[in-house]
Amino acid sequence: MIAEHVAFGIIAAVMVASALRVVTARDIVHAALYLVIVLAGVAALFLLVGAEFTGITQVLIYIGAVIVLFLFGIMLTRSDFDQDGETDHKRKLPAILTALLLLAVMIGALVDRFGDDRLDPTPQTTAQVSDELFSQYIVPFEAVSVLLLAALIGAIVIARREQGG
Amino acid sequence: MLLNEMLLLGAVLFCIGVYGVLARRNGVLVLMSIELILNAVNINLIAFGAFHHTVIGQIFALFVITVAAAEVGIGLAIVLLLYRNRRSIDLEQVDLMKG
Amino acid sequence: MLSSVPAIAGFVRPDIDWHAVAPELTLLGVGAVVTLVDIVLLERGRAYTSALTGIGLLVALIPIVTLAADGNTREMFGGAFVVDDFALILKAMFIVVAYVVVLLSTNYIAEGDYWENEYYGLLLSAVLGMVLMASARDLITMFVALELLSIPAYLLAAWRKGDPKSNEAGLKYYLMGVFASAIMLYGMSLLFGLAGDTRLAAISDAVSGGDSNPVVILGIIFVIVGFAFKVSGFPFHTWAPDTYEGAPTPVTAFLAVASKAAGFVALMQLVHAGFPGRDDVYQPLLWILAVGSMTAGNLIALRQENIVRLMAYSGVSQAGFMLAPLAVAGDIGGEALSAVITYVLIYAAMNLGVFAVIIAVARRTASGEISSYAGLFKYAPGMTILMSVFMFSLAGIPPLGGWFAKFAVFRAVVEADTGWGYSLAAIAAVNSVIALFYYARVARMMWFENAPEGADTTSLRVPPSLVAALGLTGAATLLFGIYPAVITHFTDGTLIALP
Amino acid sequence: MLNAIIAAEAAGGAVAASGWFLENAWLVWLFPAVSFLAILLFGKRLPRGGSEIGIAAVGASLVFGLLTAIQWISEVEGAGGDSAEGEYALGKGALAAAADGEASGGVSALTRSITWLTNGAEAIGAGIMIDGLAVMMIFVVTLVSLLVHVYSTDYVAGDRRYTHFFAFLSLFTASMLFFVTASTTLQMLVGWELVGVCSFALIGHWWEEKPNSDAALKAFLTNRVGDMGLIIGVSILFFGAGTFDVIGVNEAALNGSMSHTVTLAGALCLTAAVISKSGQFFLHTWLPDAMAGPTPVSALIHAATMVVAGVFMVARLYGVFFEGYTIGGASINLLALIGGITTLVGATLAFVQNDIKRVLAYSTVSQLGYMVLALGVGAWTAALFHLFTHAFFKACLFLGSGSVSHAVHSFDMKKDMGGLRQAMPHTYRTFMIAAVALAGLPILSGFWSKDEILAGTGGWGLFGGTDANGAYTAMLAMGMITAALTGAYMTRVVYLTFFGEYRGHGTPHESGPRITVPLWILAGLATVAGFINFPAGFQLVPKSWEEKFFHWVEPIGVSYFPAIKHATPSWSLAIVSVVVALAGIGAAYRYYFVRVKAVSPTATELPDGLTARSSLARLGHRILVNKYYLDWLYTTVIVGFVKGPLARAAYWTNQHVIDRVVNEAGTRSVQAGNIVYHKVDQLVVDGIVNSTGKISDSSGEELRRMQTGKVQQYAAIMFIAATILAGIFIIVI
Amino acid sequence: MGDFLNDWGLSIPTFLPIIGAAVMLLIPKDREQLHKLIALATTVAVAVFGVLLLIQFIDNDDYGSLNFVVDKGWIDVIDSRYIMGVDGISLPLILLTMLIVPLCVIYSWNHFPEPRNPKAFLMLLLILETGMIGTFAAQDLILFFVFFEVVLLPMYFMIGVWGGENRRYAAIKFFLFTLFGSALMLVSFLALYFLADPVMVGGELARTFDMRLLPEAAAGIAKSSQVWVFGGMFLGFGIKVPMFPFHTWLPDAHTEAPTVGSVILAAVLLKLGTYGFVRIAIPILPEAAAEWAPFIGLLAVIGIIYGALGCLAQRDLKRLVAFSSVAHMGFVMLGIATLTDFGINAAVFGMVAHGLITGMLFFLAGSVKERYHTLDMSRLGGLLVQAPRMGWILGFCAMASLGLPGLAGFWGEFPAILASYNPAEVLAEETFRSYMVVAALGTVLAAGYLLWMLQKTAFGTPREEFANDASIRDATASEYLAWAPLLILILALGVYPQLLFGATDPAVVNSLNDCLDSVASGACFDAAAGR
Repeated sequence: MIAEHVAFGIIAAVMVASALRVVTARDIVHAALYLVIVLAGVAALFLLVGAEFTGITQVLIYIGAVIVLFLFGIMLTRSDFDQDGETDHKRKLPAILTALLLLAVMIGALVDRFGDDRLDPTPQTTAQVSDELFSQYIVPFEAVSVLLLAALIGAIVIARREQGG
Repeated sequence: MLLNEMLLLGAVLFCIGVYGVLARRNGVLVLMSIELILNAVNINLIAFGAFHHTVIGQIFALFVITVAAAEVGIGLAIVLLLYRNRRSIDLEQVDLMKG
Repeated sequence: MLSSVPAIAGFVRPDIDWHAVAPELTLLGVGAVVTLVDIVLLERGRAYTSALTGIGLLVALIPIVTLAADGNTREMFGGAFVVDDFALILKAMFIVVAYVVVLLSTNYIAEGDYWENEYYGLLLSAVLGMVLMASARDLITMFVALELLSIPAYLLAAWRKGDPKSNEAGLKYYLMGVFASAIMLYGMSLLFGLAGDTRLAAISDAVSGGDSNPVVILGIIFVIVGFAFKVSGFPFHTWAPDTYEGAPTPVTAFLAVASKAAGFVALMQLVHAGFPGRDDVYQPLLWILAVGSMTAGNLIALRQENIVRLMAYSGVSQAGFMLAPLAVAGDIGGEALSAVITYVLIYAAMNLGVFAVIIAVARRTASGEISSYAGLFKYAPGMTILMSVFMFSLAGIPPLGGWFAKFAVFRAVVEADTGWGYSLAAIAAVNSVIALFYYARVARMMWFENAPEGADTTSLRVPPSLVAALGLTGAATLLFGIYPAVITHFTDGTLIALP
Repeated sequence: MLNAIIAAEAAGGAVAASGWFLENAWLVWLFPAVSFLAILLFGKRLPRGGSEIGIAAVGASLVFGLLTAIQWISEVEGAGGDSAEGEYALGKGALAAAADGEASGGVSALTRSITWLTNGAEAIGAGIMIDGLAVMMIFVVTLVSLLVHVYSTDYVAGDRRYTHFFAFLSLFTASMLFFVTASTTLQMLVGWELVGVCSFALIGHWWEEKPNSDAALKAFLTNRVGDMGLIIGVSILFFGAGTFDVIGVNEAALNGSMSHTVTLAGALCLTAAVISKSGQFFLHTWLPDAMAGPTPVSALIHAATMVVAGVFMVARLYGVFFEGYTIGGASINLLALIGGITTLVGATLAFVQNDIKRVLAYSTVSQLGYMVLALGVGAWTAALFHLFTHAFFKACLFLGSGSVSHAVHSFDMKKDMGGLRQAMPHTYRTFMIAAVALAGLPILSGFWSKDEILAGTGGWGLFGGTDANGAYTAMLAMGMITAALTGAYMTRVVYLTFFGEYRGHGTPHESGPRITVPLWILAGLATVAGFINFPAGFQLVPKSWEEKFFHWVEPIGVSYFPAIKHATPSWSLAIVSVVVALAGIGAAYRYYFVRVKAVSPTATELPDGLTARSSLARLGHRILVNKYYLDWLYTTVIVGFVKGPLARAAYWTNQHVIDRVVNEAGTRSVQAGNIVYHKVDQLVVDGIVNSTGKISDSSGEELRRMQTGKVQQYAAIMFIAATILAGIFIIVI
Repeated sequence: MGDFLNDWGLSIPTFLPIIGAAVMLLIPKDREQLHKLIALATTVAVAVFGVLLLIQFIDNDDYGSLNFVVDKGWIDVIDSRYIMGVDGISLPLILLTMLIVPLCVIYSWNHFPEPRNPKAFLMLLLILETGMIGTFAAQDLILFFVFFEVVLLPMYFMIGVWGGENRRYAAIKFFLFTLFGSALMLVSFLALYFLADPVMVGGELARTFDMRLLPEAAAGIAKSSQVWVFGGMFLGFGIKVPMFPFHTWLPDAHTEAPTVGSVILAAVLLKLGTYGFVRIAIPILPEAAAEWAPFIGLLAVIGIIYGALGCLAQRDLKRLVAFSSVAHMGFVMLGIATLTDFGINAAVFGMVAHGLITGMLFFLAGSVKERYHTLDMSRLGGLLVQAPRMGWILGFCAMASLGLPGLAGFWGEFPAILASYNPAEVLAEETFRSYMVVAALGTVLAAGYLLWMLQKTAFGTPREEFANDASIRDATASEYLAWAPLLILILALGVYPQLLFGATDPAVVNSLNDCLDSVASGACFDAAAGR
């Protein structure tokens, strides 16, 4: 039990620190790399509480695909002009205040309700997940496949250069 | 392990993400911040799934991950489009239309 | 093999009612065909895609009609997917709206220099998302449906790739949309956390504690905020004017009508199936949103110079009206649904009509400025009359359809017989007057002013698909106003009651 | 509609009158009404421009009226007239029986009505009420109207609106007849206003000049003020009595079913109407201005008929006034007081006018005051008798003045007249007769009626003259003074017009027969009209000739008329009043015919110095030097003072105070209108509306600023809003 | 014939104009003569129908209750039905509408205001007619509301397109004001619907918008609620009337509207508001009416004086006539506020009379404007010299307008004043008697401004600028044709008011009696009580 807490503590601390760097780093590539750490932390947490399949998927999709996408994006949009440009707004106070206020509301609500409820870290098998996914959630599953296709096609159309001119 | 540990971490990540989308000017960085937010949600979902001992949390999280991926994809496509037209992805300058 | 036995045993083949999902499947098929045609015929497909999409949409109406004729409420997956009258009328509406949008798009897309065959495919997938939304009674399905209708819409908004405004429209819509879904998702995660299930019925049981539970409130508010974005309710409307202005006009019409309607569908389901026990939370919230939307939308609309932006703010204001019955939904039950659906249906007709005129006129003036409508009566009287009909219908002047929409709303809020209800009615009444001011301003331009010097005032030629769209919407607007029973027949509060 | 005729009910125990002409008396106003339309429609195409239609119609009405009168008289004479007459002949306590509330065989009015409107499921009728009063009025109106019609064919010949003129004469006649035959107060209201409109139209006949239209407006508006009283009064009486019927209203007032307060309120409101319509003090100023109209109009409307509408109304609703003011309670009542003041004021003002018509106008005011005074003291018959005689001599005077002005093209006595005696013999003679009648010298008509009024005041305790409805000595004094003043100002007029030497331009000629014949007819009537009502106990004529007018006109022994007492005539009073009148004449005669003439035949006043020097310092000297002590007394004190300072002061007050008030009321209203419109309406009321629009507009602009176009600000709004909403809800709920 | 009229007698004339307009829509714009003919034929046909209705009505001889009742389903889900019917109160107003519109067509025959376009103009006129007739015939609140609003648009366009200098402002002001009122009115209707007891409709208990049933059904509403509901209606109807202080749209709308627009506005549209009070607000909510009546009466007399003072400040002839409407409608409202049969009869008479008279005055103003190209009274003068017949007609109308007995105007004013001497029992006599005095003062002011107007325009000699203007001619044939019926009616109603009172009185008495039956508490009114 203690081990879990310790593990969680370490992971959480790393994640928060990295997340803060993601939103503060001057270099975009650095930010992307910090993001990797956060995402990896999330995956670790998933494993920690027994969500194996999701944890793996997290690694595959996020670190395997999304981050790569980001890096492509960063490279494609990097320009001389942007190099000198600011990555952040000059006035951050509104953003900080908003985030803190939101945090206060959330924490207040969560602490009030879930006090010291405990998790059940019993692992859930991939089979259980797939059983549920392909029965109860078959419709959204199919829909999401359409969504992915549409997003794929759409993204291509949008991102490709004007055909023919 | 306490449910709240996870939830509070989720909340903190969410808020960091919110800060990110508000404070960053670079389009790609904003997209990254969004990922923080969505991951915060996923942490919540997984935590609740574990709390209730149901796979639905996982399934929900899977959908979110999938959709998030799609969103990042088209988000980047739009940012690219923007870049192609303006040679910049500074969101601050995107204000042709207002009022 | 052995280890997989319990897993196999745990898998129960879902009992799928194929008739119930026939509309979705049809749309899926149509989408596939359109995509295939695009892939196979490439440039030659230009001539067919639009017609094919249109026909496909009409075909998708067939299963809806058969389902309606059948009359049974069909539930699947433990109530996560429901096909009832509520769902059917909305599905039908989405499809018809999409059909009109196709009519609007035909020339616009074909004649523009941004022709892409994928346009129709994306449109269809968005429609699929909407149609799915109408049946969704489960957070996951709702989320997916929402994304399915949103993601193609983000792309469509940016469809005019060479136009910075269109880029900007897409970007803003996309970013705001993602932020909103993020907030909504967070809310959903909390609700799921409370219920341990994603079905609305289960959530209803979990949240109806009656005690003041901050997490419940947070969850409900965040979820509603997410959809309030979709319906462009104040103060989550900010994307709408910019997106509407920049997006290709048919897409704007689609966003302003179908996308908004989908948001309302979700709100109705949430309010009625999800949180019926928590009207202490959602009623004041929706009251604030309703009042804020109708007032702010109207006031800002007063200052608009661009017709599309005007329509955007008008849409914000109209959203306020549509939210109003939901703000008293706890007191009046199914009547609120009836009012909202009535409003949405009529709104769809008249708003599409406006966009049809905007498209038709823009073909001549190539401008979205309201001042470019000056003297329209002189050279395009028919268009002027239609535009006036739509505008005054939006303002709620009998006997045009809009009056009955407004009437339904008033009726609902008054029926509540509460202070909240009456105050809402009074505010709505005042707002309907303010709204008239800017609607009438457009009419004034067309009727009272003279065309600017040197403007081309030969009579306006309108392509047949637009004429069809105009005829359809115009006739519907008039019919709904003169004989509202054609709508109320479908939107009767007793028929469409959600659990 | 015919079947809607409601049979008349006999009032009280009296015998109801009947007879074809009586029952169909509505025809008398129908003829001229039709004539009005006919003239409007066809007048211009007829050879005489429509005047023939008017004359024919009014002639028919006159004939009809005469027949009605004959029928009425025969009714009265036939039904219990004998017994009543016998009693009256005794001359005193005549109406003891009636006073006891016993209906002793009087003849009650004939009424016929149709349903005019239904309101509140109640039928409100309209119809005719024919009795002696109505018959008398019909006669007066139709006769004077006919003469004026004839006169006008010459007088306004060649006028560009000749046809219209006759049309309105017809309309006026119809309206007036409608008014006098009305059976309900509502009808009276209608007739009342209609005559007002005709008066407006005819005063403004020459509307090209602004003064004329101003005068017309003033007349109408002043009357309208009074009409306000009439409208309210009629309303009060309607709810008090539950009916509009004249008979019903009177009965309710008399039998006490209408409370005294209500009756008094009604009477007060109606008095306001009388004040304006009959030119009583302080709303009399419109009447002299109304002389802007053509002279025949003045004669018909502003002397003989319309202006007596107020007098007629009081007479008609005498029950209300009698009870309301408790006439006969011997205390001075409003009606008598107003009449008294008016008669003095009018007579005084008549002195300082140079316009012959204005003299006559003020004279009319004065004489109307007489009538009102008479009604106020309960001398009902006397008032109407004076109305009757006054109609003739005053019409004659007006027409005479018209004839003069026709010849000299002016109304200014001082500038353009003088010495017309020879040039216009007929006019001169008729004018003289009428003037003497007005002055009240025996045996002309004015004498009889004026005398009866003076007797009716009951203020003359000497040798009879008592037994009236109380002793109104003050009223008697006023009447006496007026008698003197009347004689004086008429002498002045006669001198300035007909004596001395002609001061105008050109050579005046006598008018044609269409003018002179009516003049002679009227002069004749002015002479003999008084004979119709020899006082009781007059001795000089057969008894059956006495008090015919009273007998025919005054309703006796009917439930709708109060039991009034009748004064005993007094020889001594008659003699004194004649002496007073003669004194007035004599004084003026000395002044004008002797002293002014002595200055120069063309002089119109004594040179300024003479009166200016009449100061106290020279008093003794003058008495010594001037042997004409009486002359001085007359000319300087009476004529000089009255004509000079007093009349001038009165005139100044009249023009600068009363008239100013009337005019100011108009201008102030316009000013108030301007303030209300420009300041209140446009600035405040409309301003609020417009500024609401502006506020919406500018708040829209403020909100629009929120829309910066920067997507991250949008996002901030969204997140902040969501957070704050959630926060507030968590705290509140 | 009788059966046919009973079934279709109201629906056909109501919708015939719309059909006419639809036909015109299909005909090209440049065939002006044809358009005029169609419009004329349609409106005349409607008028003929009106005559048939009148004949049948007289034959039925049942003025007190609804004739020609049609009751069909319309919007079942809200229990709103297509119920039409006419009684003695609405009949005169319907006939007035049917009369005025063809006259307007005739009047416009040769003078369409700029920018001409007879097609659109006449179509709007026809749509207006449908709305107006429908409003007076509707016996269902929602149907009433719809027709009530139908008139807005055509009038808006009529003012906005064919109006004067400041037409845009005037048009939108007219529209916004009316809409504001009607929106709140609709809320009131709905509140009434929900608060009133369900009634038996077709054998089952249901809520209803049926005006015939509501007086009874609404009796159970708590007084405090009634007062609020009445308040909404008060705004809706009061703005339309218009009562002070909601009148500001009226002078602007009238001044800027084309002649025909002003005529219709004055003759019919203003009546929609007062009709609403008489037909809906008072019979259905008598208790609330009693609470509101002193206030309404106060506003009415303020309106009378205020309107008159406004008139005195005008330089523009048309604006003067417009302000006079405020005063006249004040009399109508005063009559209504007394809550007596007398007062309400007077009000109905006043409506018709005002319609005829003010309609005529606007016609005249239009013709003056056409001839002199100005309505500034300081520049006019001598109309009687240049166009004597027109001048006389103007005089006639001015007289009628100032309430001269013997002409129609009187019967609206006098009984209203009369009734306020003795208002319904529940109302304070002193209050209304003081109103009475003020109202009577209003008659004096009315005479003042009308005669002053007459003096400025008709009397005197023409100004130099117009003295030799050959285009200033006397009334033309089409003008005569359009005016004659109005003038005759003004006279006829004035001379024999029973023509109108005979029809309205039974209906008024009935509607007041009904509410007497329904309100046992004695809150209802008995005019006869004082007598």
